[in-house]
Amino acid sequence: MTESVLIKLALLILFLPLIGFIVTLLFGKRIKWLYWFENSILILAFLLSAVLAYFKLTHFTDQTLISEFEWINLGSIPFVKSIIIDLGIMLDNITVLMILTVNIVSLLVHIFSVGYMKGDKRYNRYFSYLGIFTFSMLGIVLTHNLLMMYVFWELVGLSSYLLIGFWYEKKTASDAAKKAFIVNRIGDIGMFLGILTLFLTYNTFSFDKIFYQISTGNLPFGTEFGLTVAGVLLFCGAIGKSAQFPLHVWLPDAMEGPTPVSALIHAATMVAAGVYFMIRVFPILSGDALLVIATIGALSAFIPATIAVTQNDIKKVLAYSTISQLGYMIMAIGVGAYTFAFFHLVTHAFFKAGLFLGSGSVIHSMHHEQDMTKMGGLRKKMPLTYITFLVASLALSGIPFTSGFLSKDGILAGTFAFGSLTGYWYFAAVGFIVAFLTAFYMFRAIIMTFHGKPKNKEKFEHAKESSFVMAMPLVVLSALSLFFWYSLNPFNPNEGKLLSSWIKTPEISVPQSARYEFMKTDDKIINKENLEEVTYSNSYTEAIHHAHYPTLFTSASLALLGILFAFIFYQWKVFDPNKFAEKLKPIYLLSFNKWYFDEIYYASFVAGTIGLSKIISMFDNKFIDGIVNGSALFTKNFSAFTGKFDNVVVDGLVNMMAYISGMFGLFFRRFQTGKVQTYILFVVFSLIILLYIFR
Amino acid sequence: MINITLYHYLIVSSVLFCLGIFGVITRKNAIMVLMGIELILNAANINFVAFARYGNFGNSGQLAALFVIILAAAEAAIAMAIVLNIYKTFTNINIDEIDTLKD
Amino acid sequence: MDQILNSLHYIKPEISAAIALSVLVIIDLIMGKNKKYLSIVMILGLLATTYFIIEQFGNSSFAFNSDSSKFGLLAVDSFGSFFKLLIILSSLIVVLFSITSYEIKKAKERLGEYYSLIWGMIIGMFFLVMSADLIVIYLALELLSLSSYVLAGITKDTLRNSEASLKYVIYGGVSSGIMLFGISILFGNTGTTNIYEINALFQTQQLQGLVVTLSALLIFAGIGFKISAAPFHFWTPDVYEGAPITITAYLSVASKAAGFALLLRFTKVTLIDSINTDGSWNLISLIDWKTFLIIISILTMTLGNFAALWQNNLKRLLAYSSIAHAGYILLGLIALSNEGLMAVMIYFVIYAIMNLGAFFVVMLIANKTGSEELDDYRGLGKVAPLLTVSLAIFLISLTGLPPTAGFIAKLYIFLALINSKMIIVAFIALLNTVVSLYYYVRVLKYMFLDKSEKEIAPIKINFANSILLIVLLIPTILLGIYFTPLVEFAKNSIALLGF
Amino acid sequence: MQNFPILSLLTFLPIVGMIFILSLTKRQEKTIKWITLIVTGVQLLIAIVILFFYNFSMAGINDPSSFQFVEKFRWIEITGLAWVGTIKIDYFLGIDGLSVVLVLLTTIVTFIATFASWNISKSIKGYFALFLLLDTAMLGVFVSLDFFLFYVFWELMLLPMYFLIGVWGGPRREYAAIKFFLYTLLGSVFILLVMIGLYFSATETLANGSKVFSFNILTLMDTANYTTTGILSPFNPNNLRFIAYIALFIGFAIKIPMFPFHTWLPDAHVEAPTAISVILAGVLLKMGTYGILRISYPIFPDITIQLLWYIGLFGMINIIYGALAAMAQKDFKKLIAYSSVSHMGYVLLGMASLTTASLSGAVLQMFNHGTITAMLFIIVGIIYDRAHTRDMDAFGGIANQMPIYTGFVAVAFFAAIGLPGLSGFISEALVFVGAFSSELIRTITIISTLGILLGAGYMLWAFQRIYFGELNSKWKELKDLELREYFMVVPLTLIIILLGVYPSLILQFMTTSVNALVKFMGDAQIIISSIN
Repeated sequence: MTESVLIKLALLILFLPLIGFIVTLLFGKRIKWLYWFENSILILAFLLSAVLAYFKLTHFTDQTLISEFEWINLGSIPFVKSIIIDLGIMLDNITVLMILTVNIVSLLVHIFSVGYMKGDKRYNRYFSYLGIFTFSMLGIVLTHNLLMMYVFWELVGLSSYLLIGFWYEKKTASDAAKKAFIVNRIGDIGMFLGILTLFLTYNTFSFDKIFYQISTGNLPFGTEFGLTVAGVLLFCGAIGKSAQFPLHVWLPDAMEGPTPVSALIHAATMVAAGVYFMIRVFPILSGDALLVIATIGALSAFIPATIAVTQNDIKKVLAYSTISQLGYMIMAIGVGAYTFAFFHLVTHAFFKAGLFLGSGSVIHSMHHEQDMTKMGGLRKKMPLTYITFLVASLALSGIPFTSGFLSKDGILAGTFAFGSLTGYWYFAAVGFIVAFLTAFYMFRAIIMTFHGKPKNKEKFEHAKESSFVMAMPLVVLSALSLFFWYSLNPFNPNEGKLLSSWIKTPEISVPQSARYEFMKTDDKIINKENLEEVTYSNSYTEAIHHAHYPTLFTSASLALLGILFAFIFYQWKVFDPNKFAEKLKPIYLLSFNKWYFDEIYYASFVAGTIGLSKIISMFDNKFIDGIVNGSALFTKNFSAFTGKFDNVVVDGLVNMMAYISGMFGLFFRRFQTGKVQTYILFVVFSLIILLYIFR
Repeated sequence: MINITLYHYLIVSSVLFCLGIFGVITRKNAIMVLMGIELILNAANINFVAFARYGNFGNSGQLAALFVIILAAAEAAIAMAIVLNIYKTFTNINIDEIDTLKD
Repeated sequence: MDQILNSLHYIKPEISAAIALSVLVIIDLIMGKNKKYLSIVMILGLLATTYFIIEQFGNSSFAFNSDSSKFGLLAVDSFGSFFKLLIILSSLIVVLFSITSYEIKKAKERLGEYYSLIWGMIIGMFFLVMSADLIVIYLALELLSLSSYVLAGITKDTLRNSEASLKYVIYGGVSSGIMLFGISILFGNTGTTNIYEINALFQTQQLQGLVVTLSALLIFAGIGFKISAAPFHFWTPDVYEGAPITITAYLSVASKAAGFALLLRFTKVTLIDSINTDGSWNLISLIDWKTFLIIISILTMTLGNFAALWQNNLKRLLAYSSIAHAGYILLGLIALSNEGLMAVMIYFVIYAIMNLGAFFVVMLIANKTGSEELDDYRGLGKVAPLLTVSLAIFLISLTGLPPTAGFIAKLYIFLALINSKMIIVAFIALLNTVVSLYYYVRVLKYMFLDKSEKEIAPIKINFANSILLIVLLIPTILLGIYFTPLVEFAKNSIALLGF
Repeated sequence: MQNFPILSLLTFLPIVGMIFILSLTKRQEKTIKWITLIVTGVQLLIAIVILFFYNFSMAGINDPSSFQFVEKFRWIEITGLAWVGTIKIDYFLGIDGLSVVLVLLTTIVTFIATFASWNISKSIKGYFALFLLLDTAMLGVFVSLDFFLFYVFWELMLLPMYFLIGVWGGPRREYAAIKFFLYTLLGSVFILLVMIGLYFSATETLANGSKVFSFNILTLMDTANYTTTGILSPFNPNNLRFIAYIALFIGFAIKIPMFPFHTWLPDAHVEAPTAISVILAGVLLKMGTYGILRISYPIFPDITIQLLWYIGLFGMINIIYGALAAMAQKDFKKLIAYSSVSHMGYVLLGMASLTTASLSGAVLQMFNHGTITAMLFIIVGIIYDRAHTRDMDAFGGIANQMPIYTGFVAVAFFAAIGLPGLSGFISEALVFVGAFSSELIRTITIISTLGILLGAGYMLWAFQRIYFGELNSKWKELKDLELREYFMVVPLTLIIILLGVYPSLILQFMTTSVNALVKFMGDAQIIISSIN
């Protein structure tokens, strides 16, 4: 295994799903079994990525492999340097781990879909869309430059559009698809501008070259503020794609797509691309930019968590939970807990995919019923689904011995340490509150779905455990939600290989003065033996270390408390949740109506744009054209006056120039009376006037 | 006895010219209009002769007047023929009723 | 007397024309009712005259000098020959038109008169373009006018025909009367009627500005009547509409050309002060002739174009269009340079071809349908493709769109204008072109885009007419693509006697 | 190859075809169509041959020696005019990186438009004759290097277009046709004035040493050729260069069409038959921007640089205004027409920053917009042929009825939105990259990025309304694509995808020239500013 073989392997993994997409799309209509082609390609891709990950992590642990080629060369440019745009891929540990994650989830979702989508009239088309998605997602993961990042960023947007709108006969589905695409575009504009800013300064899109330039002190527009602006602009892309506040509104609607799609795209992988992107550009994020990111992350963690508490649609609950968890990761990046952000990304991918597939299993067996108030008691009918769902929920809630516990604890420790170092304690506060809320709404969902008595007898009778193809992915994913894959010590994630040797906090390129205080290099002590991991500085590492056990205890307790509350309200019915809601009506309504984001956006932006476009269109027809066309009213009156005019108007003489011309013409016609004496009179008059002028 | 100078002639010719124009514009009868034209031509003739006489320009003025008189006759003949033709088709020679050709 | 005899060879073309006229009259008398050969005699006469014009080309001399003066009554020069050639060419084409014209056929018994009167016009025009004396100008103008008054009413049997004739004669009579009065005033102040001598006086003596202005204006009334420049144009639409199409075409081309030749000569000879090396002219300061012409020109083209927007009779539309073209041609004069003069000459050749072509098609269509109303042109594109496509090309050329000859004509006018730094005028003229597009294209719209409500029979034309049409069509397109010969010709013809 | 008059062959081949067609009788409809197809096909081949022999390293722009496939001979020469000197006009053809791309575009679009014309049923002979005449005019504009010749071709295009819209168009065709005609003629009036003004301002030295006025565009670019008194000469302190520039710009802007001169476009598009819409949007609109790049920019570098901000501003207005106007449309074709307004805005924006990236982007955007919009109009045509309506609200669920068609629609729509991987993205991105790097128009560029969002908005909305949702039972009979339609959409789709993945295929032709243009603009501006 040499480097070039690894690169070729990575490229193969990248393009395999594309081949699957093309073949399945073109011939899927004729050849019914073609979805197996797509599936086997995914199996192959998964195996290859496992091989790739193994060799990269073992043989080239500390190396970053880059391969690029010249894509566009604008020649020798006068006054400036040359502009050469390279495309290429980069392999580091994060990349291979991410590839592996994507391929695992993608493969499992493929397999699950074989059962779930059975009987759909566009069965093969569905798989081809999954293929293009996988391709685009791998592209995001593999790229070594911002341009390709943007390209694949848009392509996942496209596949998301296609898959959300897969059942386009439903208006809600096509609406949701459109909404997802457009809302994402808002973020993309920011990201695009950010990329432009960087390209303007560095004339390159490649990460490594940009990082190097920044580390030499060459900043966008020459100021640290420019760097911050660039960072925040790039982050806009993540806001859109990772459905962060205030652009989170598309994700709940995106649940109109088939459930496996929700699992793959809108929970595990694509929405995490925003986080991944932030991880990629982390070295250039200045302190101010990070603070913005952390704030957005905190808001996104908190608001959806409060909404999830009152939702009745099982997928909506999971969707809001996804936003909330993504908020966690974003917040983690903002507070500098780089490694935990990625770690949570991976663990979340598995358990959230598990949850979605589990809910898919439920929905499938309930004949596409998603409303939890109509479920209940499914525990007996679907034990396997129940258990896997439970395990994944525990992981999501951050209960010890799960992967979620490890990663979430790390993030909370990061916020805690951040608070202690900078005084911004509210990130930690938000983190803990959300941990409580998460546990509460997840177990509310479990209880409403699986516990208690069935609310809809008829559907309940028909419900049955899912087939093997659907059950198997659930089992795998719930297994991946347990702690031992990541660290053998269930209470300390740093003991696993993943965090101790594979994922390293990168070198920061930002100038010292623009960093957080605790990220400055002069504080650094290279003393590997004392600590599991060396991050930016001694103080930060120390602070995290100290925060570890307090947060561990607090978060576990809060999660358990949340579970307890859920049981109190929904299982044991000590308090009637409805009455409780009645008492807190304003808050309940706010949460139930998703903080009215959709309504506000619709009333302001959507209606505003459409209104503006109508005005412009009117303006175009009536005014701009009117300037040339002459006012309609006047034309009408005039045509009545002359009679003939109307004919000519209908003939096409409606524009103002011709209109004025017509007036002129009519004016001149007046002189042509047909009486020769009048003519002579005119001649004599004109002569007198001319004589007067030229006397 | 007043001395008749060039200016007297010029005044006469100007009056004649104006009368001619006036006649052309106001008369209804085509014949009268043609007479107006003759007046205009004769006003010019008076000018030619008077200028030649008073300005010592030789006999070119008189010559010009002769030509004009001949042409006036020719023009009158042609015009009369045309008026005759009009009378045949319109059965009147009232000039302001002949206005079928107009915008 | 010697002088007169010596000068006779300068007027060979005119003599030839006069002889041809006599022969025609005699043959008409001899043959009586048989009019078959008249056209052939006419054409032969025209060809003979053409020969003498070409023979004379390049001569440059005064003819019929008075004893005391070095200037003569006539100025024989290339400029005059150019216009004579143009006139004879258009006469030839119009005679060919006349052979098939339904209107003329109806008045067959008057064919002899018809051709003789055309000869009368030709002789008048010949003298007009070469005259150097105001009295000769007046005489030639009257000869031209008197013939055309009769020609306008030659068919007699239609109402509008007679009306056109009457209006023409009254309007023309008054105009020439006014002109004559102007000439008499100028004569009174200068003591001469020779324009060269008048020019010499203008340059040396202090004359009263008002008198010069008055006489110039009055003289222009006569010229303006001939070239139908606003505000002396009023007769044009009515007479054009009323007269037979052949005569309308002839008036719009030949008579106008003669009028313009006169105007050019009058301006360049009488009112000139000096000529710069770059070919631009300085006029005498007694009268602001340039501004005057600018006003007349813009007024003429604007009025012509805008009034044409409303016309539903194609003849009348072309009448207004010819008024507008007079305005464009005046632009060439406004440039007050040899270049402008050349532009005018180029314009005239092209204008003659395309305008005659347009009238020819209108005539051929009218021969069949008996109408020139636009409404009757609906859907003609289907039944008469050759005719309508030709008309389309002529009209496009009249608009001045490349690659037709009309564009070249306009191009040279604008080249001259802009070289004289008259950009605003050029701009107004170009905007006028845009307006003109509308009414020309309206004809195309009726022919090609609209559908006829009634069934129209296909219009067939005979072989000779197709040939004639194509002969007119070819230069209309070819001169738009390769115009060197034309420009060379015009370049060699701008030599006015004395300059 | 460089000596063979290949450009003349390319340009005048359609005229030969036209003469052939005119000599046929009306009944030989098949033959007429096939002649047209063969002519346009051969043209495409010739264009490919030209590409094959094209030398990437030769720049063109202002250097006569580095133009390729040059044909130059004296067309009109009149000597011995004492007062103005010799009058001469050259027949001067040649291509460089700017034109070669558009020549290729023209041949592709015309070839495809021939297929789109296949179902024309009314007076076929006239239609194809005019079609070929139009073809000649379009190519002529792109290959001529003499202003006079350029102008002749420019105007030659109007009449066929008038008839093609006016005779074969929709219900309000006459109105649309005359509007198009008057508008564009008004524009050309401005161009003509400036052309003549330029003619009298610069001289060219002939072989015998005499100086003559010149219409040669390349001569006009060189400041050294200007006379001291010419009205458009920089040496003349009272020159009218500024006014002339504005006039010339308006002349070209009408064709682009730039706000506020765009109102002819929606009408013309809506009424024109499909093939003509394809040509109109695919090629004709490019003439405006090409004219600006070929003539306005290098001849008036000083004024250009003064006015760059305004050009950018109008680009921005075009982008946003066009997008918003498109959003309000109910007529499918009108929506596409307004999207053209928006997309041409990117070209203007790209031209407003004199950087290689944005100029390359602008030229590439011309090409890409040509192919994408051509495809969009074909798409409209396909559905209109079947359903006989273009009201988007009347549709719905077409995706189920015509899945293959919808697939192609998706490609075209997403290309128009600027989805990466499809050609539209590259050009827009290059435009933005370049425009953003120009400090002068940075704010404008940032606002213009809204166009990306609005573009997605109206396109996806239209897509949803027409193709998604339950199938309206009215459209149960609609058939999917037929063979002829595959011939139109498949090549365009391939081009769109290919250029999206590997834009250098087209970019390589223009980079040298674009760089030369950028360099020339900078140098010339310095020279001219040193004069004043």
